[in-house]
Amino acid sequence: MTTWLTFVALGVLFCLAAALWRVWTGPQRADRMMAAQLVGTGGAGILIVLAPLSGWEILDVALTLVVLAALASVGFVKAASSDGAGDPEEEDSPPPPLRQAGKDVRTDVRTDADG
Amino acid sequence: MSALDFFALTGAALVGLGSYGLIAIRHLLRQIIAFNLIGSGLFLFFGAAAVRGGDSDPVPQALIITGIVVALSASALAVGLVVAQAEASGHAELPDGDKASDGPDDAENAT
Amino acid sequence: MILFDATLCALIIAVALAIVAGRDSFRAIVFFIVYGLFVSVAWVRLDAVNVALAEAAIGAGLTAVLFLAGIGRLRRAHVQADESVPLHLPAASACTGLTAALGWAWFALPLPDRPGPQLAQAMPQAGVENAVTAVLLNFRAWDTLLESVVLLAALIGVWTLTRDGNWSAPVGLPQHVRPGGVLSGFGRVLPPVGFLVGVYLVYAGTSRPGGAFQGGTVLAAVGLVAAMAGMVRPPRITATGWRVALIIGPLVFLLAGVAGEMLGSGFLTLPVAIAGNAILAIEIALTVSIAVTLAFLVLGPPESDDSGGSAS
Amino acid sequence: MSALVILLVLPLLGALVAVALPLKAGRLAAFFALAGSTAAALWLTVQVAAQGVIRLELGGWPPPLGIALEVDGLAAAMICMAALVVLCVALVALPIMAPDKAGARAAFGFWPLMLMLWAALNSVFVSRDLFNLYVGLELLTLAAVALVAIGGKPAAITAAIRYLFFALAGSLLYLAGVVLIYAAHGTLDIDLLAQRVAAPTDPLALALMTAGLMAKTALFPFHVWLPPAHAGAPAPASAMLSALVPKASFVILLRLWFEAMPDLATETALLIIALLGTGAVFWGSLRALAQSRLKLIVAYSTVAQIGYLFVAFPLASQGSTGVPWDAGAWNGAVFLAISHGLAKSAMFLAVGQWMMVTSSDRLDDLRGMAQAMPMTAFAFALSAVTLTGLPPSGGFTGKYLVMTAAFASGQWGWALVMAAGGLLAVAYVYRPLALIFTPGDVARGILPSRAWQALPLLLAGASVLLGLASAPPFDLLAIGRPVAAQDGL
Amino acid sequence: MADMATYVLTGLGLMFFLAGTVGLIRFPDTFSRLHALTKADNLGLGLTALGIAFQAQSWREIALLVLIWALALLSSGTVAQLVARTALNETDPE
Repeated sequence: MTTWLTFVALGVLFCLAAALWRVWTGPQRADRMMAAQLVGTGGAGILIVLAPLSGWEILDVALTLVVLAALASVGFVKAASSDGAGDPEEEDSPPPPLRQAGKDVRTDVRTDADG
Repeated sequence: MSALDFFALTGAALVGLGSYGLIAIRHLLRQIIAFNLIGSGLFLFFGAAAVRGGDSDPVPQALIITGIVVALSASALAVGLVVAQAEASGHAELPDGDKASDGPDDAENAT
Repeated sequence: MILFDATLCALIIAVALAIVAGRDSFRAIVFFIVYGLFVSVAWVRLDAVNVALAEAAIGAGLTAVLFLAGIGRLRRAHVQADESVPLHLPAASACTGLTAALGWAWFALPLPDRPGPQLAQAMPQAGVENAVTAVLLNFRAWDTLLESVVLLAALIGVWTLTRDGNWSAPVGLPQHVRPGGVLSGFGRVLPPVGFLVGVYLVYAGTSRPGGAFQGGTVLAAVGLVAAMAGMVRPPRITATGWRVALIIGPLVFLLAGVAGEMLGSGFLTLPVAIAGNAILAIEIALTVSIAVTLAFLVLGPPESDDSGGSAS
Repeated sequence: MSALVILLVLPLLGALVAVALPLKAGRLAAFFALAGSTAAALWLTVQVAAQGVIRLELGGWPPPLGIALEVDGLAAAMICMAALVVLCVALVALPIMAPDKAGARAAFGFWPLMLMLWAALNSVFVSRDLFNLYVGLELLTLAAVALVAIGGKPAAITAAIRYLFFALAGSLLYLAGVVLIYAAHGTLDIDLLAQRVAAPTDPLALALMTAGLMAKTALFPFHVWLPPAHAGAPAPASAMLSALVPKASFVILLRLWFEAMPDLATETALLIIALLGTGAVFWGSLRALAQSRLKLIVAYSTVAQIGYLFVAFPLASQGSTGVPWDAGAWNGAVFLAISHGLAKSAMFLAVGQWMMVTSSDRLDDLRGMAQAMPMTAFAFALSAVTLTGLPPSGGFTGKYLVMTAAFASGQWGWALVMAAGGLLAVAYVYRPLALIFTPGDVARGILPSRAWQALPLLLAGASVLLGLASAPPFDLLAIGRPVAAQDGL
Repeated sequence: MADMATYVLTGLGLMFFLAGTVGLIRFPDTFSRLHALTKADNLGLGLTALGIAFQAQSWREIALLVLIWALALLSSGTVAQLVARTALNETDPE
């Protein structure tokens, strides 16, 4: 079991290493943040996998990571808004014509994420 | 090399990398990040040293937690200062040269 | 397992390199988040779960959000940034020397007598089972007391940077969200759960890893999400109740220490019989203060509703 | 309650209460704390003089597990000096930091920050634990940086950033040394370290800590942050920053080199330290000569005066064995530190009082100040006497002790540095003094009350008194003086 | 039996993590990457947590595992939408 769990942890770690490449290349800020989000989930995953090996109290660390990762994402969304304190959902409230093309995609994304 | 050596040497490398960033980078916010790298490198080194010899010494852990909180406090004040200076000057870097070190000639109003 | 540790270390160094060498401060901050995540896994590997918790909460989480908030404010003020990282050969050699010196020191360090025996002897009188909490709140309580004041000093420093005319505005940027949108919904759901997590960490801290700093940070995160999602409006500096919350932790700590002196056992001495409860009381008070202080530190000085900073 | 505990607790308590209470009540609480702690500081000094070193093991846990505090002669002298300075600063600041004059935010922030700074100083002076010293230094730094920025001017904020960055770099270097020490010895207690088995990493640890503390002390060439920071802060804050804050890291340096690891004080290491001190004396003095703003002159003078403290190092230590001139040089350095603290705070407070009237510290605007505010001008002149090291001031006693040690040891080069520094100091204080005593009309504002003007004079007088009545402080310093500097001439 | 479940479920979890990562790297545009990612990493985490739950010694640990997964699901679902909006609003992709 120890070997297998170590192998799984290592596998997830390699995934995270690959995600770093996306953080570096972007191209958009959102890409970077998404990759960071993967690292957050993956980090929690690694800790979960290691829990039977290094002690179950590390689940507390995983829990903390998940809560703080959520905060970091909200912080990111705020920082990326034009005045540092906004909501991306407001910014297009009077939808500028130029972004019309993107709007459809966005609707898709929302349905996907909801469903 | 044992796993412990890896962590200690990583700590040492982080101290070097952070120090380089501190000197080479001009963007103040990123200099603060560099400070944090140095600090966490030191802590990593310390943490590795604490588990040498097989048993774990809790005192360094407590010291490191204190250190992390102190580092956060300093970072927060630094970010506040950097933002204030950027809002006033429009730049996120310190003004150039040693001339600036004498400050402007206008008298301080707060006395 | 050594392969895992080696990979982890390599990743940590790679991320640090990306933070230093990149030309984009936004990217550097995202990498800093990732860095904190990896380092907290490293702490787990180093058998320091207390530190891993602190790093996950403070290092990866709150510090990163602090930087994000900082860059948001710079953006708001339309600040020009010099993102260059010029090659600086003297610095590079000096820093390599520093790393080499520390690396040499690692292999030259003797293995000393550590305060293990004294600790083993003292633990039954410490009042808590978690040795790290015992060190923080009993054996080296003076450090922790001063440290809680350090946090407060930083906050007062940040507050004194308030621009003229904003002093009586609510702290932080005026946050706005789309009513009923995803963000405001999130601000409604996360806080109750996060609140429980924070309380759990403080309570767990007496017997297993956790404690006031880790729990307080999670609570601060909860407050920040609520504030950023527009659920709660941050208070004004002039609100006395909140300022009391800032000082309650160090105050209770200080008074507990003085009580020891008054009762004749000595400053910061917790009698064995009540040590457990006293530490819990101090931890609860500290948690409140840490949570409020950290949240205010990240929100930054008050800013009134008009436009952002004026770059001249 | 023991005086030491009151001294540690009351400033913190005052700071906390001042944060929580509304403005006026908070300020009142701050003054209560101030009065109580000053009394405790004086009482503590008397106690130490009478009974010798006072030791307190916090929480009843002896090192290496717990933290020990110790008030020896050095700590008591520093505590006493700091209390006097802080008290006068607070009284001078009362009208300057009033809400209608300085604005709500400075009026709110100044008092808690001042008390935190003071608490940190006291804690650093008495602590025997290297990590506790680190936390104390950080509290000191953050409070000091916030005080630099409290005026809110862009130049002050830039100066505060530069200060914070130097101080943080210094902290991290110091912390690196602390890490190596604990990793090698399993303790951070200065007295336990004095009995340690030497480790190969100790020189590196000591070098890192020393470099870090030098950056915090603003020793040449790490001084660039000091003049803009000290000149940019409001005058009462400058007084504390210049007089007290560098002394904290200086005391830690004394403790490291003379108490914790005197065996590492090799000739080369001490030579380097003293050469940096020499650089500071010359560079600081020359820069002071070139300034046209009084606060900058006074600030650069601090750079120079800090240099003296380090010039005494090779004379005061020759490894762990004592030599006849050790005690003289060590005493001299501490005398210089204390008299500089008193004189420099008097100077900044004097400048602050003038600026209440003229709103400027340009030399040309201060013409004729001696006529308008004679007491303040006299305070400035007395401080100048101490800084230049003329008899009968405390500065003279300190220099005399160091120079005697230099001649006794045959290292007369260092005596030459001291003498040259004195001449340069005469040159840079001559200009402001001459202008102040030139007739001219300056009384543009309302002249402040006499009692208020007497405060800088009190400090300046104390710095001179230190030379006139040097026997009691001399005896005080002998209490708990490190073995490495124990033989007297 | 429990061990078998752990092997299979953590293995599947790892597969999903791998799939998510491949998607993150290979997919051509921000939105499809986002899509691949949120599903894959949440399923990966969920399966891993489920697998480890078979090793748990007390209900407390199982509760923690569930809580971790639920929080991850909640935040990544929300964040995905917000980040997608941010990506749309972003006018200057470097």
